[in-house]
Amino acid sequence: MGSRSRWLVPTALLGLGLFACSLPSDPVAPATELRTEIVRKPDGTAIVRVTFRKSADDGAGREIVAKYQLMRAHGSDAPVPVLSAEPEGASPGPGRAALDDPSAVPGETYRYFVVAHAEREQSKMTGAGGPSSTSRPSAPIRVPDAPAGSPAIAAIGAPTLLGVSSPEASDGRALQIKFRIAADDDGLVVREYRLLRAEGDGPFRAFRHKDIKAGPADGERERSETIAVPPGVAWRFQLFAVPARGEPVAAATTSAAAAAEPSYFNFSHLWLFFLLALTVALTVVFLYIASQPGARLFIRRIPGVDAIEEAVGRSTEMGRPILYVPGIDEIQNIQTIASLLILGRVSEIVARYDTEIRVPCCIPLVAAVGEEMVKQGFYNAGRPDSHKPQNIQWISSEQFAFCAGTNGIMLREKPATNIFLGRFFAESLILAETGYVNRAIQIAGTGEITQLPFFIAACDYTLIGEELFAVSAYMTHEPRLIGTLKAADYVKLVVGVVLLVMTLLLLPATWSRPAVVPQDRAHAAASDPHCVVLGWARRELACEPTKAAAAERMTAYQRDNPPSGFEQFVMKLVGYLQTG
Amino acid sequence: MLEKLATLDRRWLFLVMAIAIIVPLLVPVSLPFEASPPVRATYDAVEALRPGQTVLLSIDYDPAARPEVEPWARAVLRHLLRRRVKIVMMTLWDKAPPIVRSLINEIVLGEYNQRRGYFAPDQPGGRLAQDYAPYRYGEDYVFLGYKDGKEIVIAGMGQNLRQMFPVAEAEREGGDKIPVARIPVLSGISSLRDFALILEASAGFPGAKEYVQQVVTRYRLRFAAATTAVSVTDLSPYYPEQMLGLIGGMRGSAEYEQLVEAPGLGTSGLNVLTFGQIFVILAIVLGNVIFFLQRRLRPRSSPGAGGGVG
Amino acid sequence: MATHEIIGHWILIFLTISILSYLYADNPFYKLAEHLFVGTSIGYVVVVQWFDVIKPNLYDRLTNDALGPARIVYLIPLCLVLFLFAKLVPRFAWLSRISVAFVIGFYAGQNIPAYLNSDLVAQVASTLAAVTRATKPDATWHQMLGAFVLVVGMLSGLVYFFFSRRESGPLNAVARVGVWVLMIGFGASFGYTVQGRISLAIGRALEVFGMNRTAAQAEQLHGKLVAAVCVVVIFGIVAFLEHKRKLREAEAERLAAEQEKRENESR
Amino acid sequence: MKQTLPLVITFLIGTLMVAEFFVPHAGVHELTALLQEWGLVIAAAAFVLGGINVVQVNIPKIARRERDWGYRVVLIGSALAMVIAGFIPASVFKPETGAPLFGKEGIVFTFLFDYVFAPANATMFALLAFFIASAAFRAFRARNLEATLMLSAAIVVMVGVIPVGEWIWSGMPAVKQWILDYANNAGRRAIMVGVALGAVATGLRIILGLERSHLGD
Repeated sequence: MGSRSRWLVPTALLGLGLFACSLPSDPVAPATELRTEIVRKPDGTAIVRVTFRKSADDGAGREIVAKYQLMRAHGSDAPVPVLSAEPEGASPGPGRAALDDPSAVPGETYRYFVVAHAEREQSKMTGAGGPSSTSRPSAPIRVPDAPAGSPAIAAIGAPTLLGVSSPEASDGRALQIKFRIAADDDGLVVREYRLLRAEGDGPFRAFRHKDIKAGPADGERERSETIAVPPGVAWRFQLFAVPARGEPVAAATTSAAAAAEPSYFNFSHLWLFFLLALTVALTVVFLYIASQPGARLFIRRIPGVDAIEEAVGRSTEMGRPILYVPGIDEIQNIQTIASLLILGRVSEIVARYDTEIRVPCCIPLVAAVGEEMVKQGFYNAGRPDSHKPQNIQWISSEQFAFCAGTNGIMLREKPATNIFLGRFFAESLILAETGYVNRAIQIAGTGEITQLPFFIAACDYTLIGEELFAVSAYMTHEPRLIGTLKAADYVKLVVGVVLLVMTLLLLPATWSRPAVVPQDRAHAAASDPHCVVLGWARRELACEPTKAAAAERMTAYQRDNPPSGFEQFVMKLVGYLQTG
Repeated sequence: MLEKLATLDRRWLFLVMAIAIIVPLLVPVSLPFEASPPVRATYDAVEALRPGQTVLLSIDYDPAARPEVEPWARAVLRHLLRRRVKIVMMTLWDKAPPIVRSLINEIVLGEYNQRRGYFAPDQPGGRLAQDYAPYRYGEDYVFLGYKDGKEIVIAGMGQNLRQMFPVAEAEREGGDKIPVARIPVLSGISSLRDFALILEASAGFPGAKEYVQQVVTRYRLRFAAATTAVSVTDLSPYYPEQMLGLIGGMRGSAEYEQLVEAPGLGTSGLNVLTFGQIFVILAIVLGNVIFFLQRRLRPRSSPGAGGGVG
Repeated sequence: MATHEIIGHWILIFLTISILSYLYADNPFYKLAEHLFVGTSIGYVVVVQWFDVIKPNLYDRLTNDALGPARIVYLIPLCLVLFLFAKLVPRFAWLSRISVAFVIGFYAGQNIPAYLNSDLVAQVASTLAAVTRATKPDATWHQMLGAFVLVVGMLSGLVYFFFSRRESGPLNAVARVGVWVLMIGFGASFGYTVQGRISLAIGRALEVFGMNRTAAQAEQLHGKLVAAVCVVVIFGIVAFLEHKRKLREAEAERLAAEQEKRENESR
Repeated sequence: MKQTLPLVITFLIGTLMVAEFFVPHAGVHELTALLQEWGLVIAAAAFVLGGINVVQVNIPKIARRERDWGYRVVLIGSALAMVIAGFIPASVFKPETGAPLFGKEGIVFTFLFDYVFAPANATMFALLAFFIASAAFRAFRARNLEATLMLSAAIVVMVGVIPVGEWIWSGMPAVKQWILDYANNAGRRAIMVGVALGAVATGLRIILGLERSHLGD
């Protein structure tokens, strides 16, 4: 048997390696047969329409074209396209397509290119957007002069490319581009910013990236954008400001080459990491204490659990089976896992009393694992022969079909004890009511808060939330398992103390402040499209229903009463914890 | 007499309940009501969408939960069409695809594209989008289909939508599935982060809670959901910090219907609901009256189930 | 409407009333509906699981030539599946533990940070957010009271769950407050649930009566008539059966009492 | 070996999954995504075991003509009908126009789903409307302070939800909302924090191999 495990791991690694290597890397075939024409709009302005035959790979083969992008080069002799004329378009699939360039400047001459951006279905190991390919240029076309009296097209200023680096907590497939927006960019003159990228020292090419909107963000003119790039290559970038109409303006300098570096730790989860480390550390401490000879760790009584053995005894006396329902959720839910662990303990008791346990399950995998647990429980009790595998039954994985089937078992076999532990949903009341009418002793436990009132209403004992997770350890009285309970207990203590201290420190601010006119801010906050991404303070300001007045009032107030350092810290922390 | 009442056969309660539901349904009455802030917030968020933005509408309920969330699903779909946004639909519930298909058939293809019902332009309340053009499959809307995997799919979509949904349902039932890479609606959408708004009609697990836990908090998504009334208390901790709107049950659906001025099953159901609910309140009151009378007569008896917390 | 749709609708009404008859008592109609329901649900999930999970995620990948040698990686889940099936063969039953270990380990690990993040850290942060909101100058008195209740309630609730507390002692009094808060929460939850549950019954009534369809369709379906007939027939038969059962039970009881009496006399 | 290997696998995979949360590196995500798919496949394959289980439980009872055996025939029969209708390819009987007879989207399968499964499912769910009335009548009695608090909160919320509530007192919905937002959330969050810690403790017990009954102790 040892040999099996020896080749299991290498095979897995080999498989993964082969998987990664077998991915295609060729770009798609380019678009062909570009033709240009001038289209007059009703208002007299002219736009250039480019028609082309789509990539040969589009709609065939392993490569799939996700997008076509129209690019134009100024003048009739520029060898490479300078910039996209319009955002990407054209629905993928074979055949011909057309793309319009509405921003062409009257009187200028252009040549057009069509870039086909690939997107692979099976790509798992590469970044967003497959390699793209650029078509041969169209013949030069001159845009007709504007009708007399048209307003002149104003030139816009250039943006500044500040630097390129891997963003924080990067998965190794993204680069963050820092730039300063054009001096006259008010969000209207400039339509958007676009990037070209170059692989190493190669030429700059178009690539697919998300739209970089114009205008200051959060009032800041220095901005950053995170762009997905394929890993393992150093990229250089060139930034353009694209005006609403007219020629794009490039930043004075291109960026230095930078490769996307993956991060190995997400620092925005640092607090969580500390909390987890604290839990693990406390667990280790308590495991050590538990391992000391004669260690006795106290935990309070949980009456619902004490009742289980009693109820099993009663069932035995009445000669009726025990019903154990491990919830209806999949095995991936921790409540189900906790319930299955309890099932093992309960079946041990059942085996000792030599009575019968019925376990209807909603999920086949839960039934499979549950059967193992029961088998093991009977084995531990020294009665492996009394175990009847058919008593662990898969009913149906449909919630109410399962409920109907379990109801049937309750109605016709009349178990004297019903134990419902795990994750339950709406069926909880149907099960508990049927059990109540049957006069069974009922013990329920779940972390599902919405179902707890029904269990409380119809069951004799109800385990609330965390108590469910304590059952398995509680039933064994094994110091090591109790130790993990203790560890969680002390984390709870820490959490409670933190909450209390923070609240107390925030309180003085409340008393010292006068009340201003109340507003229905919950509603206002939620209705503003920007609210979710802003910090709390901005949100409160930006979202007042009577924006101007309220904002003014608050600004004045905050100017006069700046928040204390501690308040600022709490606000920062809260915002951070909520989003991290 | 009191003894008899205390151990009243519960079937009498069932009978009265049935009457409380069926009679108002057959003899309609209507009561005025106002939209609550979380519902209005959702409405406002949809109202704030610009034409051409892409919205994810996840339909996660089964036939059993239809009466509660479907009125909202219909109302919001109409609202989205009116806003002329691109709609990506999907589901995490294996029994939902027929529901989604019928929503598409009735509202997108039937009403909007045919300019009927709510969208009839010649009717006084007709609410066609300003830049009207029929919605086309793949270009203006798409139904990705059902994906098994529950919250794992949600987490996965947060990172890469296309990996989770490599193919989408075809326009016609039984047709070949379409690779998502070839669907124009999804251009520029690689993960949940790229949607202007994520809306969900959620009837339980996996649903709104999993969205919040797996992705909304993590990526700061704009998310609103309609849920069954049961889940409202479960989700209200997330409003308004994590969820920008929350529509609770038939009542919430009715409020939304009122906001978009398309009264439907939610509104008519709400009136019936009132009677059923009053009956439940009366049942509690009656139970307590009996309990106190009984206690006065025999101070130490304790009837009914012992609802001990253990 | 097609004929099969109309007949289907009548079957729907019959099944609906059959299941509702359970409210009166367990009876053959309910049993029939229950078993039909469980049976179709099993058939349904088996078909769905095959077409939606196993076929695309395993079968299609193993047989897809385009994937090339990368397919080898999918032999691992195949092995895990076979291991799981090994439980049917007692000699190799232990192999299934490998699959179980894989699944349990995977989800146990995944749950740890997920729960800590969204159910612990985010909830504490939301509470603190409510407190900061209450300290703002424009906070209303109900927001301040709310923040107070929130913090006190949450802390005392945590104390209730504190397993290291002794049965008697000051912490117990705090825990008692915690229980009150939990109970208010449960009450609110119940109150909200009522609405949802009644909506479901309304939904059934709407469907049975054909009220969620167009007027023309509803006319063809005769929902109200068929429902009335079903109610009368099913509940009539069920009431009759119940009556007979009660008579039988009374008879059995009488016989038992007589027997007991006779035994007592003979003793 | 039979005991250690599963323990080692649990530990390695569990630790990897915890690490996945903290490590943004794309490689880790890809690996876990792959493992995730395998988990799904295992769970789906278990349906075969489930099917075997259904047969194992029901067929002997039918063979022995146990009580209610006829209903078990109905159960097996309807399950088989659904499976057979679903698995026969749609191309077997396909009319010129309209939907095919067989297959997952075929007439037979959708008929059984729409007119047997769906209504039964919804009606089972709707039973709750009735049970909730009896539960309210029986269990919501002001036996002690805890029960009184529960029933008062329930009544306030119920009245706040219906239009009549607004009609009685316009502040009713606001009171309802306050209870939901604060009083309800306080208890709920306490439970959530507890559940989170319980989940973490259980998870750690499993990963560290302290709890190993599922692996055969």
